[in-house]
This record gives sequence, C-alpha cells and structure tokens, in this order.
Amino acid sequence: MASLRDLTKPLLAAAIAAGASLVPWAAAAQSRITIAINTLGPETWWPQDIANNKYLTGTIGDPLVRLVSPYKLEPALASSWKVSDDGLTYEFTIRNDVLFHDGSKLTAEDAAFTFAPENAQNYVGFSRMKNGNIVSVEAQGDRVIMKLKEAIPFMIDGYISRISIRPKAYLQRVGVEGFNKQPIGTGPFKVVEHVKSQHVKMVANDNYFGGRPKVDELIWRVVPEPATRLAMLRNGEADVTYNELGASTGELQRYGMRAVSFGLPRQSVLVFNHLLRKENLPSRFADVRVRRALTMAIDREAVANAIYFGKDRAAALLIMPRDTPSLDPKYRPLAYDPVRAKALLAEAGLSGGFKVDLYAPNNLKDLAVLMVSYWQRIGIDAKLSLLDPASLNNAWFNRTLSGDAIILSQILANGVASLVYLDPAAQVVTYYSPETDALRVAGTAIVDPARQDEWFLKVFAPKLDQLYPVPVILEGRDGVFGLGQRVKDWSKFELHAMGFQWLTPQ
Amino acid sequence: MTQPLLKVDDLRTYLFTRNGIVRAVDGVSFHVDAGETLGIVGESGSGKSMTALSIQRLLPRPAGRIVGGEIRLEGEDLVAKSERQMSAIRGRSMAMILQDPMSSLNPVFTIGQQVSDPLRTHRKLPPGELRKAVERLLEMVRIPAPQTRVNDYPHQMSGGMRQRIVGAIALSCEPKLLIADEPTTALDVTVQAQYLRLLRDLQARLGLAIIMITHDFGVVARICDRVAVMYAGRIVETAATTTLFDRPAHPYTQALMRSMPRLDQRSDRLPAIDGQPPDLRQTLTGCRFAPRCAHASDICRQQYPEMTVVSPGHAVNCWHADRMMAAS
Amino acid sequence: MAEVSFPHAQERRPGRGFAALRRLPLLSGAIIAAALLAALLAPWIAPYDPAAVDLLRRFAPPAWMDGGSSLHILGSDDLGRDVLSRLIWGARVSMLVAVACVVSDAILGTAIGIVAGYCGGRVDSVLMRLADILLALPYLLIALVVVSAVGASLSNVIVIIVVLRWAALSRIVRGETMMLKQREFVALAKVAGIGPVRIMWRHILPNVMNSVVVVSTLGVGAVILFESVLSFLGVGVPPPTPSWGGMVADGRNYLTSAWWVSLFPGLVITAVCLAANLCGDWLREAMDPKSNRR
Amino acid sequence: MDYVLQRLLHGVLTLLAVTIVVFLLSRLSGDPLSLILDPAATAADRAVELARLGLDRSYIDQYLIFLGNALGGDFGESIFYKAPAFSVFMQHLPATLELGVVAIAVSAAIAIPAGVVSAVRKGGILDTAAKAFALTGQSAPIFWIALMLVLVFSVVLGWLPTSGRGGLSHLVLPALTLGWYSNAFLMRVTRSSMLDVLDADYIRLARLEGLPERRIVWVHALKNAAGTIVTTLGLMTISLVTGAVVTETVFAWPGVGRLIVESIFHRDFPVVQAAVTVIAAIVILINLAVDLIFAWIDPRVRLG
Repeated sequence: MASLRDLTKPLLAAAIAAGASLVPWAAAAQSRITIAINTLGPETWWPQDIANNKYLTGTIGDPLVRLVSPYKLEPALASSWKVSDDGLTYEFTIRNDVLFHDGSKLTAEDAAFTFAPENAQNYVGFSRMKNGNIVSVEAQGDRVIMKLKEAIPFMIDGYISRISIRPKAYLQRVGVEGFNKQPIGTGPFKVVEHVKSQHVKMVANDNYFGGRPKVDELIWRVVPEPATRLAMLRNGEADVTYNELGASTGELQRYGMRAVSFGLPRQSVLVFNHLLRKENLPSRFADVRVRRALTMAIDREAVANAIYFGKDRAAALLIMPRDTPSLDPKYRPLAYDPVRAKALLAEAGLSGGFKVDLYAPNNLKDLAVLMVSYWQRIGIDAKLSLLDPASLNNAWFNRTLSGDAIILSQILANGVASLVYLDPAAQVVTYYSPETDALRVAGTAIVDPARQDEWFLKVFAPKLDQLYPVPVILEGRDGVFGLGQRVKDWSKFELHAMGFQWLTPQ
Repeated sequence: MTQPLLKVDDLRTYLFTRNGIVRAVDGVSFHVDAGETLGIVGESGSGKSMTALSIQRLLPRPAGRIVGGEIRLEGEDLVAKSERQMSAIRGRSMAMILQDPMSSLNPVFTIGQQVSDPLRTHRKLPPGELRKAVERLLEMVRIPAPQTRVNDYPHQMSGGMRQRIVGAIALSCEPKLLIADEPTTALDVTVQAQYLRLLRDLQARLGLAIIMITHDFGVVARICDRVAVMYAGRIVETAATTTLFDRPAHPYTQALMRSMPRLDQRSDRLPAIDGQPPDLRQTLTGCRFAPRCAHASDICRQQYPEMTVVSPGHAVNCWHADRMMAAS
Repeated sequence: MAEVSFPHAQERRPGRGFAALRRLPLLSGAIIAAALLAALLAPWIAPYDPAAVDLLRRFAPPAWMDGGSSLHILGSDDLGRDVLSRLIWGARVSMLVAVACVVSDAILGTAIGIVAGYCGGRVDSVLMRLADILLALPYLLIALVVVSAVGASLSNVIVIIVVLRWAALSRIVRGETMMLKQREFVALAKVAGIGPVRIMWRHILPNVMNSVVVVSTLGVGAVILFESVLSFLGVGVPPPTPSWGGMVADGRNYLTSAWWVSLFPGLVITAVCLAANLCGDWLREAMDPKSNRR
Repeated sequence: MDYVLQRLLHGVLTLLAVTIVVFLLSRLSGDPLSLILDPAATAADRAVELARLGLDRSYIDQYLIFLGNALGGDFGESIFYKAPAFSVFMQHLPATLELGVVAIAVSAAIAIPAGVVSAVRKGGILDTAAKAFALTGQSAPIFWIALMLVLVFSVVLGWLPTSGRGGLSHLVLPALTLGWYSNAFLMRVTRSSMLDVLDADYIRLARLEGLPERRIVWVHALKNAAGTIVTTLGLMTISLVTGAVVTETVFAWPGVGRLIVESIFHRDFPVVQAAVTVIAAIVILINLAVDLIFAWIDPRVRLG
C-alpha cells in the first residue's frame, strides 16, 4: 500500500502523456477549464438564486456595483452611484458601452426591470428587499433611481452587488422558460449548454466590457462527493475543484496541489443559548469569565493551522473592521491558556467544570470535535450534536433549544453581515446582550458606510467582549479551490465568481 | 438357460458420511428375468432403495458410491459405464417410478411437456408425432381426455392420475426394466389397487420386467412373481411369491408377515418388530437379525449364515432354516 | 414421505450436535468474539482516549511504515486521534448498534409476525398492511428525514433502524406461523383448551426460532453497513463517538494519502460482516433439517 | 382478475399511507424558511413567506390540499428549484432508471448463472469462489467500494471517467457499484433456491428419465427456482434506492437518489413528497408485476 502513491504518479503521467488523445475527457482544448463543484444550487437563471447559485449568476452576468474585498466597492455596470442621506434613495448611472450576449445594448431599463418590486420574488434570500420595501425603481435616461420605504444597512455591499442585471427585452420575448433554456447576460462567459444537475458549458464572451477572458471554455460540473472531486483533480478530469474547508484541503496539500481560497471572510463563532431560549433563566454564560474560559481553552492557532490549511487564524473580534485590527493590541485574540481558563472557571464558581450541549452544523464537524476535546481538558463535558443547517437554524430561530447550550455557527466576518445580524428588526436575532442593546440600535441607524465604520471602531469595538457570541476562528474565505496542472495562474481571484475571468490556462 | 435381463452380483454400495461409512448395500445378488416381477421387501433402511438407486447409478452425491460388485443389464455392466452412457440407458432401457406422485412431477411444466421430455431426448421425434405419442401414452395409462389433459399442470390432477402419468413417463421409451420404488404408498387403497392392475396390464402388453420395491406384502401378493427380502443391506431370503407366503423360511420374513397390515388398511409403515435394526456403520459379524431373533443361537451371533436352498428357487440365509421351515 | 430413500439422513442424526459444532466456521466465530470482546473491554485495552485529539500528530502512518511509530500502531487520523483506539471503541458503538437493532428487530418482527399469522383476519391484514407500507418506503431516505428532524444520536439511529427493519422478518415469521397453524400439534393444543397466547408462546415460537435466528444473524452485517451509509451521508452516530462506519466515511477524503484512516475500519467492517454472514449461512444449514441432507 | 384488483386496491391503500408518513415526517424536520430567508428577515417577512408556501395552514389542511393536488398529478412547486416538483423528479428519473436497469440486468446476467453453477457444483471450487465473492460483496460499505473503484479505474489506471453521465464509459463504474450488492444478494438467493429445487423428486425423476443434465439444471430446475429469484428481484428495487443514493452521490450521477437527499436537506417538501410517493408507487407496481410473473411461471399460484 505504501507504494500506491509512488505508483500513481508515473502511471498518471503516462496516462496523460500517452492517452491524452485516447481518453476523451482528457482530450481537452488548451484553454478549456473544467471546474468540479459540490453544487450549483437549483440551477435556475431566472429567478436568480443568489444564495445557492452565485457562480452561475456571477459568471454570465454583472451587478451594478461590485464588492471586490470585504469593504471595497468598484463600479461594474453602473459607472457611478449616489445614496441619499436618509438611505432611502439610490441612484445608479448605467454604462452605455455594455452589450448582452445577444448583442443588444444594456440600458437603464434592464436595471430597473431587474430590481422592479414585482420581480423581487426572484431574489431568493433577499427578504429585506421584498414585501414592499422597494417602493419604486425607475429608469431615467441612463440612470436608475430606486426608492425604499425603510433604509437597509449595507444595501450595496449586501444586496445590490450580488444581483446581476437581466435583459428585460429578451426576457419578455422568450419568457421565463425560454430564458432558463438559453440565459444571457453581460458577463464574461456565455452559456452554450446546460444539462441540469450535470454540467454547464460556457464559452468566453469576446465582447466582454471588462476584457475577454483568457479561458475559451469553462465547464462547470456538479460533483457532490468531495473524494470524487479530488480524484478528478488528480486524474485531470477537473482543473479546478471546490473543496470544503477542513477535510479535503489537507489532501490537496499532501499532493502538493495549489489552492486558492475564495469568497468573503467568515468566522466561526460560539453563540450562547441562554438569551435565545424561551424561558428567561439565569445562565452561567452570562458571566464573561466563563465565555473567556471557553475561548482560552482552545488552541485556536493550532486549530487554524491544522484543519484550515494554514489560511486562517484565531479570531479576535466578532466583526472585522476595515482597518486591520491586529495592529492594535486591544484587538488581539485571547491566547491559548488552559491554565488561565481553568482559573477563570474557578473564579466563576465552576471549578468542577460543567456539562453543556454543543450544537454544530455538520460542515463544521472537525472544528466542533476539536473544541469538545479541548474543553474536556478544562473539565467541561460537552455533548456534541451535529445537525444539518436547516435543522440547526430552525432550532435556533424557533427557540427550541433548551438548557445551557452553545451553538457553533459560521457568519460572514465583514461589517455587512455583522450589522445585518445586529439589526433589531431581524427575525433571527443572533447576537445581543443587554450591555450592547442600545449600541446595536444606534449603529444600525447609520447609513453612511464611512461613518458607520468610524462608529464601529470607536464605540462598538471596545465593548465587543460584552457581546455574547465568542469568535473562535477567522476563516479567510468561504472555501478553497484546488488547482490542477493545467491552470497556470489565478492572479485576480476575488470575492465573486467574476474571478473566473482571471483564470489563466497553462 | 438364457441370461437374465438384469443380474446383480455381490453389489456393495456404501455411503461415506461425516459420521462414518454406512454399508447401505452390503453384498446383494439377485436377478430379474424379462417379463417377470421381482419384489424387494424390507423395513425402512434395509437398503432396498439404495439398491434401486445403485442400478440407476443415481446415488446421493457425494456420499454414495458403489464399491464393489456388478450390475449387468442385458449382459452389460452398468457399474463400468460412463455418466454419459448411463444417461442414454436411463429412461430408455430402464425406467423408474418414485414413491411420491405429488413431488415426482415438476409443478411448473404441463403434463404434455413432461411426458414428451424423454421421448424428445431419446427418440428425437418431430413435434407432430411427439404430440400423438404423448396422447397415446396418456391413453395407455388410462387418463381420460388426453388431448385436453396434456395442457394441464400436475396440481390440477389427483394423486392416482399423477402416479399414472409418472408411469406414462417411465414407459414412454418402452424400457425393458421398470423399477418402482413404493409407487403406491401415497395412494388411497382403492386407487392403489387400480394402479397395480394397470401395471400388470402394461407389463403383459409390453413384456416389461418390474422390480417392485415395497414394504407392503399386500402389494407383493398382487403383483410379484418372486420376492427378495432385504434386511440390513443384505438379501436374507428369495422365493417365488406363493412359496414365500406359504413357507417363509427366515425368522425376519416370518416376523414381517406376522406384522403385515390388512389390505383394507392404509399404512405408511410396518408395525414394529421388537428391537432396532443394526447400525450399519459398525463392522457386523454374525447374522444381522440375530439380536432381534427369538431363535438365535451362538453360531448366529458369530458367523453370517450361508445361503441355504430349501427348495428350487427358494434360498434363505439362516442357520436354522430347516427348523424355521418346519415351524411355519 | 417414507424415510427410506436416504438412510444416511437418519444415520447422521445421533451425532448431529457434534458434527454441527465441528462445522462452525471457527474463524468467523473468532472474529465476532474478538469484536464483542473489544466492545466490552474497550476502556481497558484501548491505548488512547478515542476522542483525544493531538494536532501535532496528525496523519501518523502505521507503525511499520516510514515515519510510523509504535505510539500509533495503526496510525492516526486527520485530528491526530489514534486509529487503533478508535477501532476498539468503535467496536462498542458498532456492535451495540448491530446487536441492539438485530435483537429488537427479532423481538418486534417475531411478535408481530406470530400474532399476524396466528390471529389472521383483520389483525393480520392491519399488521401486514403496516409491513407493506414500511417495505414500500425507501428506508434510507426515511431514515434521513427522521434524523434530520430529531437529530443524529446513537439511540435515535438505533430506534430508526429498528422501526424500519422489522417488517421483512415479520413477513417470514408470519408465513411460517400460518403453516404451523395447520399442523396437528397446534390443533391438538387447541382442542386441549390451551389459550392462544400460550400456543403462540409454547408451540409456535420455538418452531419459528430457527428462521428468526438465521435472519437476525444475517442482519448483523446489514445493520453495520446501514449505519456506515448513514455516516457517509452525515447522519450516522455523531462524533466524537467513534463508529466504524463513521471512520470509513470520515477517512474517505484521505483515501490515497492517509489510506490507513479509512482502510482499517473498512477492513474491520468487511471482516465482521463477512463473519456474521458466514455464521448466518452456517446456522441456516445447521438448523434447516432439509439442508442436513446436502 | 379479482386477485389483481385486490392487489391493486391494497397497493393504493399502501400508497395513501406512504403519503401520510412522508408528509408528517417531512413536516417533523422543520420548515425550509431558515434556508430561504436571510438572517435579516423580520417576523413579517417570515409570515409572508410562510403564507406564500402554504405552510401557515394546519397539517390536516396542508395534507388534504397536497392529496387533492397529487391526485391530479400536481405535487406542488419545488421550494428550491422553483419548478413543479413532479417535473423536477421526472427530470431526474431517467438517469436513475438507466442506472438501475443496467445494474439489475448486469447483476442478473452474472448472478443467476453463477448461483446456478454454484448450486450444481456445491462444495466445488466454483461454488466456494462464488460464495466468497457474494459474501464479500455483501460485507463492504457500498460507498467504500465505489471510491475504491474510482481510485483504481479512474485515478491509477485511468481507464474510466470518475463521474458524470454520458456515454457507456460513464456507466460502467456506477452500474458496477450499484450492481455489486444486488449481485451478491441475488447470487445467494439463486444458489439456495436452486439447492432446494435440485433436491426435489421431480429432478431425480428427470435424471431417471435420462434427460441431459444441462436441460435438467437450466430448464427443469431453474424454472422452479425462478419464482423465488423474480420475487427477490422485486424486493431488490427498494434497496436499490438506497444503493442509488450512495452511487449517485459518489459518481455525480444526476438521478433521483441524489435529488431526494438534497431535497431532504433543503426541506423541499414538495419534491420529497413527490419523489417518495412515486418511488413507493413504482415499488408497489413492481411487486405486483413480480407476483404476476410469479403466477405466470408457477401455475400453482396462478390457479390456487
């Protein structure tokens, strides 16, 4: 068995060299890139399901404004934009040099159509833009003016930047069904073949306003099993594979394969149940020492290095501000110190340790197992329950978890998500504590990003220790893409699927 | 004298089981002449059926094996035949009827298919003739309306009819020898009588020799010309039927006859004779019946009795044959 | 049927017990015994705590390989846990699941089968419709739905498997009961005024036990495999409790680089299932009077 | 004919019960809203969404509506795919049928002859080999076998593609995997029912008639064993669904097994309900067909 690995390489090389023309799937054009991905969501183009479908949506279309790093916005289909002081009116100026794949010209009408209230149902997971919050969207020449009933914090970062503009005239002509058969957009790639649940074949859009992609052909293949995706990367069936954080990235590393991480930064946090449950009982988690002990018991640097591919680090803050907080000693993460953790527990009157239920989504299994093991060493006996995300969310949102429970959860780590979560109106009140209640409301009311950021650093950040969620690991990105031999470079890999434009074939 | 149709000489058939060697047939000799009926009578486990299966060379595999002796059918030694040669002989030169008509017919094939199978195999008749031949055979065994009956399945027929169909199959290729292994055990008494009458008729018509294996002296009386009595793997007495009934010479035969059921009673097994048959895995010395025999003397227990011919055609293996004859 | 045709069938009977013993596949017995022993003695024989992670010793290869050490005889997994210890503790979970499911199924399936077969009529049709429903449900999917509703835990997994599996056995038992009901000794017992419960208990049950034992033994392997499939789909016995199926499922991402993480539990599953199946086959032959002839 | 009608009626009742079970179980696992709504959604958003999906009604109402629509072939709109649930299911069905039929056909073509030979040569080398193969096949986790096949044939040897649906080469590994378990099972059933049959008097009689051994085994004996074998094939359909879930996942085969698993995780009730109901209906129909085939093979059942 030891020789399997040694055996594999020459065989593989021989197969690729000699059999390239014999084996159909290896006989690829030079600039064809195949991406094996766990899921492409429901694979509908209209409605565009942003939550599940970001790759497809982002590759054939463009948003008005692009989010290129956790806080940086860049113009895309809109050359400029304005937001009114009350946060209720948005105005976008549409570029006049952009063509849809069918050759028709992008106009303000298309943008207005895309965001029209009657089409709001087409944005799955964008609740705040639905249910009448968009009062009107109008096209005026090359401008689109959107009016809201209530202000939405981080509207552009969180919403506008994730919706790609659909062609009004074409959609009306071919209908929803026709559009799903042959979707078009303004994006860097055009769809030429779509076999549901199997693959989507795309070719480069020669007239792309951002420059023609270097890849001629882009094939998305849906492969749910991670081990199979790794096998595909190894035998050359796939050039790029999506890899869940944790498990399979280690395997990539062992083969010396390259990997790039992608998406918005996320972090894993511990959420304490006592304020989320129906009955209002005293809880040991109300004591900040207990929360600190739980954090300090975990060697987060080691965990981050081991299971997160060395790309991630221990998280200090719940919310990552624009300016790098690591410079400020105030924001340094609590160090791994099990002795101190035990002492803290003793101070809190829990020297004997305690029992606790830990709920985690099954994609964070490894992290949860590690935490249970670390906690055991300071006398905390945690019983782990892994749930699928829907079950976990339901239990959480419906307040059905009782007793002293901890939920391990993953949230976006930029201001957008955090402030959205802190929104007092949200059904899913995720993180609050009596100490930060007033601050929360105040922060949400600020619409201007710059001022909000200032508020965050000056006012909110110092109080973060009083927040109940405890950040554990800051993951660099959503996940990791493994790169095969035929991918030369992925120089400009950014937040959204747009990055596929920058794939450089060998 | 012409040679007999079947001559079995010192046949030894052993079963090699995990628990030892069972000497099921241990030196059996007899003959059957053309057209005659030989009855082989004995208790359960006496080796009757093993003898029949040995003749057919269809012993249970892999345990059963013929370890010695000769079986000559029309002068040819069957023991030396290959499996392929045996296939050609079975069904054509000799046939066999098993005791249970319920399970002897394949439930998923029609009567017609089953009766025509041996004809097709051995005679290679074209389809049209085949059908006629089948109907003729069914008629011969007195199945009413054979034209329609050929399409019936076994479960649609009565036990007697099924056994007659088994007979038709056995006789389809006009064998010279028919071995019938307790063919009437599973039948009603009246049907039994009918069946035996039919066999007799067919025998007369076809010049058939029959070996009738049975434990029922009623059957013997009705159909057999001669009888061989088996006990513990050996033949202990042979005689013409009338002779045997008049003057049984072996104590075992006598015991059997005393326990004979009346003809109007249906019976599956013999009323018991005291004691147990011997364990055939042991090496046995002396007369095998001695432990159960009221007349046994020392010699009986020490030495196997030689064959004594008490009258022409009546042979017996008993040290005290004379005394026994006198007593009967 | 007269008993003359194959005398040796009777001849064998006296020695049957011993012969049967001799034919017990010793290796299979040994494997199952070893698994049960490992399950019972896990706390004492496992070198490590199966849940103890050690991030400095991840992917340690087995002792005999380059870079392996005697600290982890069968290597360590992605979180630095000792594979051997997890295998031993995994025996506890896997054998518990297997035995608990099989025994409960045997009790449930037999009881329902006998009652349905013996009572007949409406009771029978209600119970058998129930079995029909279960047999028509794609049970893996139902297990998935239920686990995602109530959460994965050892007891939940066992309960789900039991509830979904009894139907097949009850069908077999029912069929046999219906045949037994026609037999003389049952009629005799009825005539003697013995109550139905007692007849089922004293007369029917002992006679269907053969099939129950055989089917149940064959079920051991099936249950272990089913648990492994649940683990593969992420709804098996939850971590950090080690189960063999879960270990194979977790290790599948390292199939080529750290093959020991999944290979050893895979081999153990195969060996135990094989042993259980062989024992089942052997029991079938040993207990079926008909197969004694063969 | 009465028999068929009665069986059909039973089938319909069973199906009805299956819909109730599936309906209740899927509701048990919570609603899909947490997956549909973003975390910022308000209680009002949630209420609107619930009403839109019809999930605000009582279970009984919901069930009756579902049942009424289902009778007309309408299983509602998929929450995740935003298309009619039934047509989503039907889009995925051909792939599974293709895989299942090939797997069954291949395994029948291998397992039945192997089982017969194994029974005829009981105790011989062939029998031992076949038994060993069958037992091993039934003793390894199916996903493990699948991944090993991928590793050997796709990664190391490079002969076959790892995954996806396409030409014949894509079908080999999934069919092999799916057929693996049924193969082993079918072989064992064939072997043991052939052993039963070969022991029967009518087989001895056939030998006594001097029929060629080949005809005795392959015609006389096999036809008797066929009833059990066909019944087993029928019973295998439901376990095939289990196999399909794993096989389709590992080999990225776009079939219903994967669809249902994903729909369960998405809490896409309409698709789960449509799929399980249709699968149950297929299973019930197949078992009915099996009984009819059984009756056709074995006249005792037909007329008894």
